[in-house]
Amino acid sequence: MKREIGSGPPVTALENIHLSFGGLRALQDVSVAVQPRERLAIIGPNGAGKSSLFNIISGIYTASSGVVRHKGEERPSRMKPYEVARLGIARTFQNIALFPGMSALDNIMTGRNSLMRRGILSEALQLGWARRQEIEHRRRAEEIIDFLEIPSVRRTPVGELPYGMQKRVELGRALAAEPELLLLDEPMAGMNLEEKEDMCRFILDVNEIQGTTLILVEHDMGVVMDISDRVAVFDYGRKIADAAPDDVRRDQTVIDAYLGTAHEH
Amino acid sequence: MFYRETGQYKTTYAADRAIFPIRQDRIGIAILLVVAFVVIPLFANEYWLRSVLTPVLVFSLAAIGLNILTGYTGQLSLGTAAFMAVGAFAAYNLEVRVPEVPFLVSFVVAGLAAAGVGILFGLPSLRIKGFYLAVATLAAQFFIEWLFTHVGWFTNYSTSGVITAPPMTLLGYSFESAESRYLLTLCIVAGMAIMAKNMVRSELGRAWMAVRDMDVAAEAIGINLMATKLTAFAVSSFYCGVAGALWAYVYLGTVEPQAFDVLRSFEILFMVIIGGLGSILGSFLGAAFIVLLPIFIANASGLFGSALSAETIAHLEFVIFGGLIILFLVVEPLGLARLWQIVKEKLRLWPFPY
Amino acid sequence: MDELYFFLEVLIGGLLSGTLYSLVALGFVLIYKASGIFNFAQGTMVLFAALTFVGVLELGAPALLAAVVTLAVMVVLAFAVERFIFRHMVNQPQVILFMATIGLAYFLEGLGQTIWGTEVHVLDLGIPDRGLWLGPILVSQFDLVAAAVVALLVAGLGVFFRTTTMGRALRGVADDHQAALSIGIPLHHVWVAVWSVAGFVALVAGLVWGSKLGVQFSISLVALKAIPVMIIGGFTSIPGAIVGGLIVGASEKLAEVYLGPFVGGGLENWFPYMLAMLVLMVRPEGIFGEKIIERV
Amino acid sequence: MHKCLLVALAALVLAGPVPAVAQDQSGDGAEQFIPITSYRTGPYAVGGIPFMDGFVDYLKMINARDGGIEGVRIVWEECETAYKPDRFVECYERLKNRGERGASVFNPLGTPLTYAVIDRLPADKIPLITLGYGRTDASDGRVFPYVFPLMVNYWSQNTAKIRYIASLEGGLENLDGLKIANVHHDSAYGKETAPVLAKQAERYGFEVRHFPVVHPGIDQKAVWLNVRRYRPDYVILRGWGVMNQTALKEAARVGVPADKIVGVWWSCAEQDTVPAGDAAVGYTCSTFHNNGTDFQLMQDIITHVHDAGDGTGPREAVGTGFYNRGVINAFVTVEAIRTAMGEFGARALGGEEVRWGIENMELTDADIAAAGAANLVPPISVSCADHEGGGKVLFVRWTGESFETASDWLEPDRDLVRGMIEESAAQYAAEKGITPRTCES
Repeated sequence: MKREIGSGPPVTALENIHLSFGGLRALQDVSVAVQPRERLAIIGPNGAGKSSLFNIISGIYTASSGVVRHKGEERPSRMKPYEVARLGIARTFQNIALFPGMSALDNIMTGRNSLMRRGILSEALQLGWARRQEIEHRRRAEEIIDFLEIPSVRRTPVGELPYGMQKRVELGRALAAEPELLLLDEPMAGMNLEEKEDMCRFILDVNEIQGTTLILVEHDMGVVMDISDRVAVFDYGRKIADAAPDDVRRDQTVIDAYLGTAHEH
Repeated sequence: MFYRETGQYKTTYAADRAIFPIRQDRIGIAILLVVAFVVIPLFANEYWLRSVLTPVLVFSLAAIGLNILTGYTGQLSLGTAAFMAVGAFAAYNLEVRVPEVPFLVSFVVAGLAAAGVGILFGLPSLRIKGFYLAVATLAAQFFIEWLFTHVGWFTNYSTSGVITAPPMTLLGYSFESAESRYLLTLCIVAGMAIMAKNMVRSELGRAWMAVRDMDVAAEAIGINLMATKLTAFAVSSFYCGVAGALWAYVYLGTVEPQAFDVLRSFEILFMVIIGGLGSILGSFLGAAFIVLLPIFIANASGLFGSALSAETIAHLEFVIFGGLIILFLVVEPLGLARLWQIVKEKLRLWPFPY
Repeated sequence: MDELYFFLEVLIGGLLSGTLYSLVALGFVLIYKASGIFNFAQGTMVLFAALTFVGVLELGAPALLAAVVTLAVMVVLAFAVERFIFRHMVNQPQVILFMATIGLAYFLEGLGQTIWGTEVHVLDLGIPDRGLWLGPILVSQFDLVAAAVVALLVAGLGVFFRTTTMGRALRGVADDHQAALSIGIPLHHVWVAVWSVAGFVALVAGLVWGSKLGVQFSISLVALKAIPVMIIGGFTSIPGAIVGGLIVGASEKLAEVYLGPFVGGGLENWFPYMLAMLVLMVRPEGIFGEKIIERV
Repeated sequence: MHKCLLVALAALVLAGPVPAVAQDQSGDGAEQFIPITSYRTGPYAVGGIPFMDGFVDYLKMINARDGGIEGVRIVWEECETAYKPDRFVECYERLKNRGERGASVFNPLGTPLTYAVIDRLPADKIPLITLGYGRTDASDGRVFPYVFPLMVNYWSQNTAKIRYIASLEGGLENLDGLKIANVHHDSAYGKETAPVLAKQAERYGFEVRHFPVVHPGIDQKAVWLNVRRYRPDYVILRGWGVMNQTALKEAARVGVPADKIVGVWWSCAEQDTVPAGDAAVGYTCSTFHNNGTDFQLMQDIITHVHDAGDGTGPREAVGTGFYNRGVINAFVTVEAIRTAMGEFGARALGGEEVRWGIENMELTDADIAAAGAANLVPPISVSCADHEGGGKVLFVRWTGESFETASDWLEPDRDLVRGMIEESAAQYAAEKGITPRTCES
């Protein structure tokens, strides 16, 4: 299947973002944008500001200055994370942030909460729409479970699942929201080769079949170079490069700052 | 052997979503309901109905309320009794001022009033977390107790400072006998328990649990923290409010504000923890445990009779009660509901140990 | 002018009462700091220590011996608590440990009164208990002495934490469990130690409150006063417990005296909680609590 | 481990209720059952224990000395309430069908406990004696046929207190212009006398201000600073539990003299004054009975019970405030049953019969003297409409060693109190939909 990267306004665009905590500057004058259906990778050493960038996009942090645009429209500066999520932006976390007391199925169903109606009395009585809604969304959740090949752990509390499985469930929870833009924070971290291959396959399928735009932070250079359309490189809170994988590989600043040095990632 | 789900396949999501998907559970629940609705009223004596089963049911309802807030949403509350008080006083005031209102309606109003107050004292939860949140609910606890003691309007300026529930009549039937009161309570509590079970296994419950387990992640996947927490406070307080109204109307008849003091709040918290946080069944088990245990200990110590003075027996009851709670937590920290699950697992394999 | 003196009298009286609340709050803070347990039984431990002390005293022992015996009992209690309860509950969530301390509270309440009875024991440690005029201001001598005891206790704890091996170990655990383990301190010992210290603090609190109220069940209720103290001061800070006590004491007295007449009085119970709530709206970790940093 | 826990739980569940269903039904009418509900644990056990010891010792004495009431032996069963209404309801329901004829009469011993069962009494046909506590308006026997706040209710007591203060001031006319501080427990119980104080203030021209003390009252500095600023001529102390001694100490600290403080009977025992030490000397409080052991009845208890080695509590407690109150409570209960036996015969009686006995109880000074209780209690005369029985109030002063008599038996302002009682009872009747019975026979 041939995938076409969109050319209109970017799904999300950050313009001249600054972010500081107390005296510490986490991001300085960062601009980055991602086009529909594009696969953007963000790399850089630890502390370069990659996760901060994600947190700005998902509304967990508020930028000290700068503008975030969603499909060309400027987002209100203090948009809450749940409002961002309802724009169609879903994410995973660097250290898995599943709901450990809930089953894999419930975690994934929770991912669909933003698409569901709420009515206390109807849900309490399980009549009419509330009942139909649960069943409809359950069907979608089961599709995701099948897609991620995790039906056997459906009922298991995720706290009891092995690490690789948890990563998958977390991806499932993000996919459940049917996002336009998916932020993946180190989706391959701590996985063995086989698990990484599976994860790559899932990510590419999502992108190609559903046309979901991707931004991923990843340390595994092989994976990054293989699957991304474009790579943005960060160092000390600044973007030092933003180009196609092959160009980045040859970029002298990047080599000096990151690739060339003794980073073991 | 008897408790085995093999061979039971669910072919639709609707069947899988049934409240008790396993056949043995359904049979068990059916038996339990028959016992609760038919056998007990027929055979239990007044002592059991009036002074044991009715309060256990009322406490169960309050415990469900607290469990929604603390067990499912992870917001610690030490003000449960205050929300019960709001319910009791709201129902009383409505009945006294508008006597035409059927008492069942005033129970609903009791719940709604408590829910409103619950939302008010839930507001700090948007900023305060964990044990620190206890301060907001303790503020509610002491403030509401003070309010009902000091503002005469709430007690209809009764000189004794207490409220007295008007008689309960519905379509000409007067709920006087122990059986009718027990059945009334049972219907309300069972109905609300099923509603609670429905809530916690649908969209609402998943939002609550997500907030409990990891609020940052919950918000990032589109859950409105404020709305979800306040909904939990409202629903929880609604349950407590109805429980308070039942306490005043069905169980005691006359209550003073001090009947809903902080020790009552602690008592309900104990029930929830002993029964199992995040379990509707556990709320019932916990309430039964906390109400019945002292009675059983007192009775059992009666068997050893006159060797000990009444005073010593009374104090030993505390030693045994405390010791049992500790033993319990050491052996099964997840509560009675978890213990029940383990029993079920065992039954599933029995008689083969592996 | 009289109004000003009266105000000062209320304020000073409130601050002194506050130190008495701090005394109880200290025990909570010590245990919470070292083990993350909110010890519901702290109030009962105060009662238990005071009952034991008076009981031994009434058997004819001199006060010092009674204190030593009581302290020994509290250490044994600390051992028992660690050995029979918390050793079996490692890695349990906080709320479960909290519940276990509730069980402990019932147990100790029953045990103490089974052994020592329920009657009010008068405890006279020779602390003068009359008003003392400092110029135009009336101050309670008893409260002054009690405040001095609190000051001594806090100083003593400070020395203990800074100079002794166990004290440093306790601080280590409080700061970082992993770090403490890595320098080879058995966690069991640390827990026994901290419960023993909390037992000692309970004894001091029991003596002070016991000579104020008589030794009887009701002194376990002072724990209710200690909770807002701890919340305002932060669960993990000893200076916080002191400052929290001062704030609660002063604010509740001022509120009762100056706001009480307008609303029918009796607002001492809830005012500290409302105040604590306002404090927390501004600083969710308490005045001295450690800043909670959330990472995702 | 789990197995142990399950077995323990199962054993408890199975063993626990056994005594609750096993009932003694011998049925020969030879034993009069009296249920006893006590609180020997919790914050008020300090008073509850000596009270109950006195109660039980009196019953033991009647059995030992007289072989029971009119020859019918008394049997009883004690149930621990811990001063909690729900535990009391459980005790009430557990004990109400015990004995040959069911529970004869309950003494709940606690105002909140009283409220918890008032609704159930007419259906169960069991009377309640609330001696010096409970619902004041229950004195109106037309609305509350089964409740008996015998001797003196809170309002009568409080009016007598004002009369006592007047006697110190040299007459009722001198009350005009006095300032009285009402320091009370901040609860329904504590606030109950506010209306009657207001009425009296109006009638006699004194001024009253209320100072609530929050439960449990272990620190009352602010309250007493307020009291001092008010500069009252007298202080009424309406306390309960640990609050009393703290109040006395705090009063001494801020310079309110103890002899200007007049307490209610729940602030009137050695447990309240001894811990306060010197601060309590000169403190006066009201009672409806005398203290000490200089009464034939008390001597009989010592001879027949304590000397026989059957004392429930320590011998030193005999004659103290709570102990004597327990004895008086038992005395009144027994006399009511005796009255009923005069009507229904000397056999075990049920609740309705005992209710008749209480309602028709008439103890003159001569009757009381014959019972060995001369000057221990005032005469009582209960009627259908008046469930209080027209008691009088005695004031006693703490000397540092014991309570000494400080007044005669004083009459309350009955006219004033009765009107308020009828008004309050009528409100209760309206809310509950009760039609008061008529009392003309």
